[in-house]
Amino acid sequence: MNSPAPAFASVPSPFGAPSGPTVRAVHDQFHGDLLEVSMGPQHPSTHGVFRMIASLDGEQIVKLKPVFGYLHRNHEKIAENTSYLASMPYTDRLDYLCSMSTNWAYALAVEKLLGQSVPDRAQYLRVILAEMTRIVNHSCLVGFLFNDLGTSFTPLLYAFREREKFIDLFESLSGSRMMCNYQRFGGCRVDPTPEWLAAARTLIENFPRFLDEYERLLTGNEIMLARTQGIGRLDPARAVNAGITGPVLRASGVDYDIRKVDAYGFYSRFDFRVPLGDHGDTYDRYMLRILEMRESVKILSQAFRDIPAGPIMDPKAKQRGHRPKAGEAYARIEGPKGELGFYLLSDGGPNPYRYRVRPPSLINLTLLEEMCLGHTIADSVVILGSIDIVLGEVDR
Amino acid sequence: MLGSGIIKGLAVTAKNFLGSYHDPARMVTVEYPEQPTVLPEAYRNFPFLISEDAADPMGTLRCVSCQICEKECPPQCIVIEKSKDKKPDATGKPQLYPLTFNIDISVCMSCQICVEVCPFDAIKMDKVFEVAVTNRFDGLLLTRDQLAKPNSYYHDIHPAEAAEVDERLAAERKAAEEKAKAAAAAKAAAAAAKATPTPKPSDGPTEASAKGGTAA
Amino acid sequence: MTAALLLIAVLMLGSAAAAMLRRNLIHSALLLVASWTGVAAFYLWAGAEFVAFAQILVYAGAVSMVVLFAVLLTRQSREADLPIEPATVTRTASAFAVAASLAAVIGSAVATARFPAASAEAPAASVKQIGLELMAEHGAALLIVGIVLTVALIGATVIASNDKKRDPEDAP
Amino acid sequence: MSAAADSFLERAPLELRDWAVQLLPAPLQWISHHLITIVAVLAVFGLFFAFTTVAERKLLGRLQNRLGPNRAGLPKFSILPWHIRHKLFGLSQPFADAVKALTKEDIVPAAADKVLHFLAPVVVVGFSLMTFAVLPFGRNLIPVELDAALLYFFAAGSASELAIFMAGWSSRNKYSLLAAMRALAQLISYELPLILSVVPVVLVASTLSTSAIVQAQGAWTFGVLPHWFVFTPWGFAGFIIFLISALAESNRSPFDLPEAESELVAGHLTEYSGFKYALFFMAEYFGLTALSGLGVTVFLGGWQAPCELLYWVPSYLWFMGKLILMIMLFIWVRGTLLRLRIDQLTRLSWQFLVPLALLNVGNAAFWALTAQWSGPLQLVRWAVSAAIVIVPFLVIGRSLSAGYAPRTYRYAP
Repeated sequence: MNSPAPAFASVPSPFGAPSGPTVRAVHDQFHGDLLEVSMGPQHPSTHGVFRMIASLDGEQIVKLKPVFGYLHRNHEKIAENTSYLASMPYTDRLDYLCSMSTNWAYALAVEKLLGQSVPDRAQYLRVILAEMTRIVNHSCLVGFLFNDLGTSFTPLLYAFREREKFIDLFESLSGSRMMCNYQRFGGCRVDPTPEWLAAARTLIENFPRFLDEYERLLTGNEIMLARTQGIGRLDPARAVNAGITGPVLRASGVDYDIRKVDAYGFYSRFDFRVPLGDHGDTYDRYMLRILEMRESVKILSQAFRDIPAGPIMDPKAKQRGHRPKAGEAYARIEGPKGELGFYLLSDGGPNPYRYRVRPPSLINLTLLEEMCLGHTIADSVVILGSIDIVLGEVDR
Repeated sequence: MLGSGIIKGLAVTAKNFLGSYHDPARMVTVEYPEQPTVLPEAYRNFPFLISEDAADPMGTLRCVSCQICEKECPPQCIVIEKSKDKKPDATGKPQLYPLTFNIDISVCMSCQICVEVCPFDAIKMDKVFEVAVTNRFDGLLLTRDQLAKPNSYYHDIHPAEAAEVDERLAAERKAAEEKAKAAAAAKAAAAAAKATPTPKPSDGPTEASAKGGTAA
Repeated sequence: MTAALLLIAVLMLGSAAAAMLRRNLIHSALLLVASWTGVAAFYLWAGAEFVAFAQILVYAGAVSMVVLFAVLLTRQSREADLPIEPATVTRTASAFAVAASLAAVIGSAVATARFPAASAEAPAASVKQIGLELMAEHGAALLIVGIVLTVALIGATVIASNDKKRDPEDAP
Repeated sequence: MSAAADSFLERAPLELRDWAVQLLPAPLQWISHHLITIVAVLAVFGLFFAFTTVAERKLLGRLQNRLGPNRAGLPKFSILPWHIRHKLFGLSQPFADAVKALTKEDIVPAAADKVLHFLAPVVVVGFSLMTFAVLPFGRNLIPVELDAALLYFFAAGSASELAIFMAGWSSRNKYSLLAAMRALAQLISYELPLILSVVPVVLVASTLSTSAIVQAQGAWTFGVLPHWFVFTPWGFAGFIIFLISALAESNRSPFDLPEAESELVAGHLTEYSGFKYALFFMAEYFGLTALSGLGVTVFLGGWQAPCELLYWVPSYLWFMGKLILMIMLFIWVRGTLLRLRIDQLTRLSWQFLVPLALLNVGNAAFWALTAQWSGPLQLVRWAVSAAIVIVPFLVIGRSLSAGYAPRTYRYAP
């Protein structure tokens, strides 16, 4: 199914006429009565309030309509009515699993608008915390994915046990486990104590031991191979056209990692590799996350080795009442789920004129139907799990 | 061989099963009501107001109701009403004080921006997380006297941070006193000079010492 | 002992009649299963445990599933019901004639047959004897039945499998 | 019948029953004889079910590095002095669950078929309890001595499919019907390997009665190695196939498709609540206990002691010990393995388990025919029998898992 060199022009754009058969055509052809099953917002396996209306012919999915918006909190309109500093804590609530990296993306955008420089130690701290958030998010995802596959919570609890150790570090640094509100425009808010850095370094050193145990439990498991290989195949050309980014795109073999492309922050100083998949199915997406966690551990050990001393906040940076001059800025980072971007349009006032978030979860969700066609309900739940969406980010 | 992956998986869960009896890294459960959970020092929950001494909390509030936190609070959950008269604060300088200082902790998201922007270190984050109440409306609207807690309590919950804040405040007060003493000495000298030569209209150093506390 | 026999007979015939009269197809299928278990109870009463358990295993376990699946999978859509014309004189007459002749044949067979005395003790056949008996004298019959069943099974799968071609692979 | 095993504990249960029976007048003795047996079996296995639920939750908890239930203490009005604080390590959890199940409101959906909706739990519990009648718990502790005991066991076990269908159909709910069909497909496709895995034992022991099968496993070589059927090549293969099919028959872990929470919420049990749901829950555990009891009887030497020196231990303790080990194995598998999809599940049965089980029957026939071989021929016999098991396992196993293998990944240049 892996089409040869992706000729972008020839591939039908996903937003044109739906390529799959319409429900009416399918119905007339089979004279079978299609069972319309709605896996509603309160379904135990959808990650948060997300609804999938699937039309089933027997076990096979013929049509799947995702419905979301149940968690819409009007984040962008609120941000346009509050000051730049005041909407920083709201960015924690976007993707509530990785608040540190979302804070960084927003801080990056405002710093670009203000033309604000950031001291070295703060840049290192930002890279450390972003990579730790990536490990937290990926261990969360891998845990939830196996929860859908049916083990009674065992892999989820192992993954959460390790995630808790990271989150305790976040709590002792920023004060809150998941709503860290740690980055500011021009640096970080709190300087980590040497004990904190030592504790973080030991945690990073024995994290790979947990990953090996996790892989021994699951990666060779025959049932796991049978349930995930060849399921939810995503064609690289269609993925690029649909704007999918992050591990889902790299699992289809497209080499696009913003940490390498933009080299924002101090990422150019660390050597790490970007894993790529060949088949673009659920198994590849799972393995991609495991390999990315190993790469993050490599980055973190380098960062801990040569983090410099010095101020964590640019002395000239204002603490509040930011009034950037009129203009616009778009900053993006390689979030655990994909390219997370913030677009700010300022008219010189204390509040941004326009505030837009590029949510990777929502954009990765657009091809859900195409991945699920032809598979059964059990697979559609696994495919949804492998795309890794967080409804806070999808609905904003 | 078919099934070798499954057997390896079973071995891992068996190891975890045995590990959960002796390996502290594996058995992480804390039985909450009996064993208290250990909170890190930087943990923050809802804010509280600091008063200098415990005896008269309302009298010695550090807050001078400058309402910066009310403006900067993202969900706008702080309501402050200024007093008409002034009251001398710790450094003896007459300052306003808040007649009402309400925080609606059902709206507050404990983001501690109010602590950041407060120039007088009057508001800090508390560590009390058992705040369940039976009445949702006025049960969660904390008024001034429920919010005010003595500085000694601040030392209990955030020892390192409290020590550093007190150091800074003591330094500022010393600086303010020296300035006041210098001003008083200069005034005394001017008065003495004025008493000996013919009185000349000299305004001399005015009484106003540095504008209240540390400038923003 | 005859009280138990009467009870079993009532159970068997009653559930069979009810199965015929019920409007709801699923209810009649389940009542059919009840009558099969009645037959199994009759075997138990007669002391043939092996046949009774075989009857339950085969009928109450497997054939009932086939019947229920068949009832579920046939389409009960509206246009499938055949219109039944009102009863005409010729049809009722021919119905009664057929019924009468059938009753006559069965009646004569029952009357002429010589049933051994009901009280004779049933031979306590152990499973080993049944096995040997089956394999020794009736080995040929057993093999033929086996072949017929396998042919039926393979035939069923062949018919079911070419249904597959009717709905083409629709996933793009 | 080794005469030496007549210690007091061994004969105690039977003595008790006979003493109680002869107290009553003659006509009642037959009824009371069986009534006491029934009450004893129900009491023992009722409690066994209660504590299996607690054991399952505590064991799963420990597998996942957390504590199991440990809060349910003694009821408040109990007279014991320290009753307020003591938590009894969660042992009174099942009674708390029972009270909860009883007091929960029993909602019957309006469109439901009332008769079938009520009948389903009754049928499923009834039939799964009847299977206990033929299991030999001790030396002569068998509720009913039947000549065709195994056939009776499978006949009683197969009727639970009917109940699942009735539950699924009578709830008039889209999910329940879909789940009932899947459950039936699963049960039917796994009944064949279950019965076929027991046929080799019947062939070698040449009897269908369970107590005779346990007798056949009585001897020990060198006093230490017991002659249990599981220690023969075909017996071990049969045991593995039996385990997999028993897991599928009782809808547990890798095959708990009907109640797959992630897809069809609670399968055919969606519309049940309160006591009826508890009945289904109980029936599932009774089915599990009965199947593992059968596995112990047929493969692990029922109430036989593992070595000659321990023959003085009462036989029913051996049966209970092995039963508990089997159930802990089921719980351990439930805490580890993922769930199979419905087509993989049926393919595993028809393309993998059934052929291996049939070959196993051939293997047992070879074993029975070559019983008189002695000396070096014994090794040849074991080697051939082992080959008949391992070679097809590898061949069919490779074809089953063709195309599925852990992959290696390349990195961006």
